[in-house]
Amino acid sequence: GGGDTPGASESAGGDSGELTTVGFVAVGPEGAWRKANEQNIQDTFTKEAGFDLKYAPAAKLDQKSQIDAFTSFVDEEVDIILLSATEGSGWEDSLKRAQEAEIPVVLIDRGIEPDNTDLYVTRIAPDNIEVSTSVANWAISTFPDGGNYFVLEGPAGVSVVNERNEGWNEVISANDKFTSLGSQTANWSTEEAKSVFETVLKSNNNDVQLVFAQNDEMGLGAVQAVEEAGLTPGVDVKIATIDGTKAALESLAAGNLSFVAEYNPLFGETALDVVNKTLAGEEVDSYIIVPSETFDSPEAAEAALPNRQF
Amino acid sequence: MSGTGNGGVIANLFRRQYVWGIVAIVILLIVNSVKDPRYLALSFNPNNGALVGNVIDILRAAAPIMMIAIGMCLVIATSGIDLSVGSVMVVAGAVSMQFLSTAPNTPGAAFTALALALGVSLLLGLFNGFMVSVVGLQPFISTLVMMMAGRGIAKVITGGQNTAATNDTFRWIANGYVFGLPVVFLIAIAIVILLGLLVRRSALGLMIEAIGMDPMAARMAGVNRRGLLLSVYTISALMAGIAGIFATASVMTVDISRTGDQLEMDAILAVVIGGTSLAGGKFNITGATIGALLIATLDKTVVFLGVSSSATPAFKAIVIVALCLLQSERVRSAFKRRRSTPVAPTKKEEVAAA
Amino acid sequence: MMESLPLVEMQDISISFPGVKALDGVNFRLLPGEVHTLMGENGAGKSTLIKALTGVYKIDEGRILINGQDLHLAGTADAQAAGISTVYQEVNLCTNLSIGENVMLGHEVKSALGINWKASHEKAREALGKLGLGHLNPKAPLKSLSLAMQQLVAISRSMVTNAKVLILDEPTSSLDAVEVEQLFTVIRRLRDEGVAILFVSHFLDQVYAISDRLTVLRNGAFVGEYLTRDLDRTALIAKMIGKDIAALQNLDSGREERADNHGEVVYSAKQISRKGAIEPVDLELRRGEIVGFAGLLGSGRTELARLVYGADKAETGGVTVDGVKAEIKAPASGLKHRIAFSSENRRDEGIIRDLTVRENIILGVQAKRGWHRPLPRKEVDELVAKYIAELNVRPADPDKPIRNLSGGNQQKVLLGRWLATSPEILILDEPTRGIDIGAKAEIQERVLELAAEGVSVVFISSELEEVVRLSDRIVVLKDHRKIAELVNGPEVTAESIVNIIAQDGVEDAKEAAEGVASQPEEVLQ
Amino acid sequence: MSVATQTPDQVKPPLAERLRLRLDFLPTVAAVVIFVGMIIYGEAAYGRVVQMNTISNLFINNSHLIILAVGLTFVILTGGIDLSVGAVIAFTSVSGVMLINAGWNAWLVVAVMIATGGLFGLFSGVLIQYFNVQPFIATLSMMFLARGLASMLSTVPERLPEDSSILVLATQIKLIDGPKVNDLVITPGVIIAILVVAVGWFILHRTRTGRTVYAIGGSEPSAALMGLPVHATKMWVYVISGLLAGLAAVVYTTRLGIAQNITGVGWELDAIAATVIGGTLLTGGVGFVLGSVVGALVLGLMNVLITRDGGVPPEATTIITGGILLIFVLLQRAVLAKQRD
Ligand SMILES: Nc1ncnc2c1ncn2[C@@H]1O[C@H](COP(=O)(O)OP(=O)(O)OP(=O)(O)O)[C@@H](O)[C@H]1O
Ligand SMILES: Nc1ncnc2c1ncn2[C@@H]1O[C@H](COP(=O)(O)OP(=O)(O)OP(=O)(O)O)[C@@H](O)[C@H]1O
Ligand SMILES: [Mg+2]
Ligand SMILES: [Mg+2]
Repeated sequence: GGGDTPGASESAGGDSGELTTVGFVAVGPEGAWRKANEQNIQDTFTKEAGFDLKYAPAAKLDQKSQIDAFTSFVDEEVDIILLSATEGSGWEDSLKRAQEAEIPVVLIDRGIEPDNTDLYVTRIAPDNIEVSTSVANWAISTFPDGGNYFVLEGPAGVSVVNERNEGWNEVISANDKFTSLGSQTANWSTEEAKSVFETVLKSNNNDVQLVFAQNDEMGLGAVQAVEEAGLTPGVDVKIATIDGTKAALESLAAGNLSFVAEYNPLFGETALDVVNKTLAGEEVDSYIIVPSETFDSPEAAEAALPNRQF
Repeated sequence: MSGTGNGGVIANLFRRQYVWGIVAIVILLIVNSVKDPRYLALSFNPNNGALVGNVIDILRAAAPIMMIAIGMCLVIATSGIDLSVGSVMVVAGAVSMQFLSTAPNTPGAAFTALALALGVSLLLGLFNGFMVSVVGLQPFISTLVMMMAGRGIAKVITGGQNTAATNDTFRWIANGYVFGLPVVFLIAIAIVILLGLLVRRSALGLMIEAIGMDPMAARMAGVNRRGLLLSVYTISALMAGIAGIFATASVMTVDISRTGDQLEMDAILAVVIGGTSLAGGKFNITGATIGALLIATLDKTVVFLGVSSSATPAFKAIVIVALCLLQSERVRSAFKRRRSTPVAPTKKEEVAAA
Repeated sequence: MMESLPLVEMQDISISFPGVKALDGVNFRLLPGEVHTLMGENGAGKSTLIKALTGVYKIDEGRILINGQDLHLAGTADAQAAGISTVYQEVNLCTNLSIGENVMLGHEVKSALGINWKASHEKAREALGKLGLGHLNPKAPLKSLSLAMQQLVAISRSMVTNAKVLILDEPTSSLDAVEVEQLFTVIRRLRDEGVAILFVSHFLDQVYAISDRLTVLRNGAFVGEYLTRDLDRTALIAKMIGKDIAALQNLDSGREERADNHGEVVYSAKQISRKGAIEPVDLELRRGEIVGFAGLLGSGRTELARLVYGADKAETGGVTVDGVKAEIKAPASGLKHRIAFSSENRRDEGIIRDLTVRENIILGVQAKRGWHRPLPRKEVDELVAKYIAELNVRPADPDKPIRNLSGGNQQKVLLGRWLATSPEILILDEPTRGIDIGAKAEIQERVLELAAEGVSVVFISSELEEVVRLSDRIVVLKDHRKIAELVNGPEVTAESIVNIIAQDGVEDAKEAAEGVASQPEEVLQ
Repeated sequence: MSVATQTPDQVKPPLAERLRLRLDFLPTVAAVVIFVGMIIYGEAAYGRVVQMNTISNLFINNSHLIILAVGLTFVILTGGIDLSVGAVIAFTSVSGVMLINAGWNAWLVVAVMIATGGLFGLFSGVLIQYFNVQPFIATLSMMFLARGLASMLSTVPERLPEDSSILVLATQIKLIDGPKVNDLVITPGVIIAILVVAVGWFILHRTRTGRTVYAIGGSEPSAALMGLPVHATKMWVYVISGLLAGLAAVVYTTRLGIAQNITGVGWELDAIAATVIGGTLLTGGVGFVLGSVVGALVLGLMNVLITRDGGVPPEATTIITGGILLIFVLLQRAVLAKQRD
């Protein structure tokens, strides 16, 4: 795409020296969602489109390595920086430096705390709270008279986890029909989720109706645990997950998962558009929410599967 | 299990040291039973001919840790360390999943996957061994490098995806049952016993201990240090490969950033709990196995008691410290009878020079 | 001398280790300005008594008085604080540090800006100088020194502090006549300065040369305290071993008279050498022949031996074993060719501390067989029993960790390890170091038997007499060169060898060596 | 006698000096050389490396790592290891910031943070020395403990108040104000790091405690028999490492203005890698504080270069980092091989 951008028309004629350098402070491969998201960005900011994208993934999801990369981009004086932070807070100084160096910064996915909109051009992202709220609302509509639920979290302290908990808890805890059986981290991992949930089932004599898995991988692990315990996922235990990867939708289509809320990773085009606008000096709104759908039935999944890219 | 222990001449101190591991396991089980009296209850599931119960889950969870623990045990006995086991696990997993994701759902495919995974692990092990024995790098560093690179290799293999696959035979390895017991545990125990016999019935054990205690003197006694190191690191990697297969087979998915993550620590813990000193020398495979069981029990207990995610590490820490104190109390009471010259490893520079 | 009140007094000291009562009610006193020698067989308890006095071991019973005051020792530091400075039997230095740093460790010269290295090294050089090591550069790494040198460095540590009590546990075990004399001059001077010196040695000559007073231990028990002049050698030996034995006669008798039953050449090396260790030499070993290496410290005897065994790789030259070309580049390959090498460095290259006596003995055989062919349990027990008995290792408990054996007994176990490999060529580097006279005689007997059985033995010892007594042929080394090769005969004596070494001028060294090699007799005219 | 030997000594030193130099300093020298090499390569390949801001940021961003590395140098020199530093940073910073928010005097809290770090070190030390728990395990459990306590305190980022007085530790002092951000900048944090290095060097090479550290690393039994205070010293190294972890926490926290329970995961490995690159042997007895500093900078520079390249496929980054580390130690090994046999 993006053929209509000034960048492209220049590079069409000019040599690579005229490419706009984009520093992409990324998270690096950690799973299907991330892979899709970053691949999508890389595929959008191509040489053809007139960009020289510098990709800097974090080491071990460590914020320090991201700050180092960011600093390095500033020192190098790239034209614009895309920041997909692992952590929301602690970015003020870095962003201030970028400002001093007159390098615009676009936030991808993760926002910053405190949300000081002067420090960046815009944030392009789906809304974690919104997404997890949608899961909670689905839960309430599916279980009119409540039930026991368990939450499979990511690592304690990570921003995503906090946000997804926030959205979920707001709605669920307001509803007194639901009782929490607690929450455990399975570190985003299928294997751990299976191991954790098999024990959870035992410690509650299989009296669990609902599982909220904060990502697809963990949800799929829960499914296997349920099967191992001789129960039927989707019937005895309903499992809701966030992300909407192909694997999850297949499982939903097969009736194992019961609800999948997409956390749309594919917003390269939007990013491209924003970048071009910014470089052209145009205004953009400070928060561009990427629309995310939800899938609550096998049929919906079936429909979406054919053209799922991640 | 004690079969492996009897295999060798193991000083009583060590034989008794892992007793504390057993004690700890028992205590944890009791704690769980207190929370829920039916904790230890076993039921029979006619559909898949499986015994069902928390204990069974523990055995299943312990299998991969047992594998890396016994491999690590030999490495540590040579006064080395293998930080790469976790990464080798994920590589093995990645190889098998990547292969199976395109292969037909047949036993044949499963065995090919096994062969491939183990083959690759073997290569990684040889690399470690070569770096340590021939090039003479410090084990910590050469395996640290492999720890970094390994995960990368896995990512390259799957192209950054968490590849999933379906293959019933392969899945059976981790989820099947024989005589009501998890296949994965039976395999693990079989391997432990085999390895135990290998090192204790042959002279391998003695020689590994010799180079671990005093590389210089061992060399002068004609022990072939290089060959031994090479094989020990290879064995460790093979064990890690098997662990990786166990881990991925259980969910038929390899998680490039999580599979085997941090497991080297668990392995080392298991080995030490089992009474093998990180300074090298006398080693105890039975102990390592028990250590692995303890760690699995601990992980399961944390979940069963519903300890919050954030408190989990602290909980583990307290258990470990308590255990160490228990063990060292023994050591010290033994010391009281005779306080003799410090028994720390005496010839570090040779170890370094080698 | 008249009795001045003792500086150190140990009363009814008892120490027992699991299984052994190492010391049983031992009394010991040390007067200022005397050299007091502690005598006893291997395992008698000498080192243990010393370690008790220096706070390494806690005493179970008894008391230690210094200047009449009860002294409680929690560790070696306390002993040093009390003015006791000790050189233990095994060299205890840090090979990762320089010579000077080792000498000064814990006594570095302080200044406003922390340690003053210039002054410290200067002081170290002085301390070394007192033992005739002034030529060593304190900044050079300790690693670069031979074991013998390291032992001297360890001794010079005690020259830094002006201690009231100086303890030397077998300081001369690896020194040759020259160093020993040097050491004795120092000891005498210190004694005259009023320092009380506790000395341990298995060399009777040295004991009689230096000591004023003797305390004899036997199996951890106190036998008695005597003035040296009141006790002649046979009496002393009798007290040590509890009975007289004839074996000791041949200690002083000259070289063994033996039939020259030299078989064919089993080992022959042409121009083997290694930079910094030994210059190109030829070496031939015949079946049933004992070849002695003679030379001063640092002359390269050990180096040559290491090349033969493959402990170090020869950089030049070729080797044939049993007439077949052999590639000996590591101890393992040495063993394969039925060569065995018992290192002079017992602690670092010999015993494996944490293995039992049994394991230490079979390690060699096992390494030779390879890990996949373990010795059957039965054979192991037989082997072990055999050598423990033959070399009479004490305590005769194969399951004791070897670190718990006394120095001398460790040496015997190592000898056992190498004999067990049934070698064709046996290289013994300082095999009698730290061995008591009784045992020394036994070992020498054993060496002769082995030769008689057709084993070709290389015998290295700093005790020239020993070399002369046993060897059929003597290779003389100096400055890492072979300077002569003598066929042993009545006219060859320790003195004559020393002369050869002394006379060896740098320029005509080579012809000398060749000439000697061809018609050895002439050397002596 | 000693007089007689003066003359040969006068001749020797230069040679012997070189010998000594070769033995100890080589790995460190190698580290420096390779570091310089990397800078030159970076400048040639990507440009904008040898410029004021890049260099000053190299120090600013790695000041805490340098501090950690110094601490680990002490521990590793004794043949021990400290895996807890990363987690200790997490705990001390989270608890510290919470105290400040609870109204404590900021500078008092700084002291508390450092002390807390030291306390963890003391814990490890006691476990190791008096209950002969192995260093690896003792510090591993301290790592779990610290991480756990941190998470129990808070799983959300704790912010330092905007006006907190300790933020001065992160103030950027522009020595030379270049165009845009191309300034030569130094922060108090960097100065602290430099001081730590200086003090560390002094303790190791100019005090008996330092010599004891080396002696223990060389041969613990020998050190004990020489009457050196082995027990006390072994305790101290862990306390030092803990204190420095606390200090590193102060520096890092003030730089970011927040504290988080997930901070510092895996930093212990970075610090260990830094010391090893700097030429310290994990078996103890050999190494230099300065080497560790170079090691830390090498790691930092390595990340910068990888970022500058920007073309590295995401999967390959860890492989490349590992590869570079490997090449590094291999080069060192090659150099060392010349003087070992
Ligand atoms: N740490 C120890 N543990 C157990 N037994 C020991 C220990 N140290 C020494 N022994 C035993 O105590 C006895 C005395 O040993 P010691 O070293 O004092 O003998 P020694 O007189 O020094 O002999 P040598 O002349 O060979 O050095 C020996 O039987 C030895 O086995
Ligand atoms: N372990 C070692 N490491 C480095 N150099 C050594 C070592 N041992 C000996 N050397 C060097 O080789 C020289 C010869 O020493 P060595 O002891 O081997 O000769 P030697 O004739 O066997 O004397 P000794 O009576 O000590 O056995 C020494 O001067 C020393 O410089
Ligand atoms: Mg002794
Ligand atoms: Mg020698």
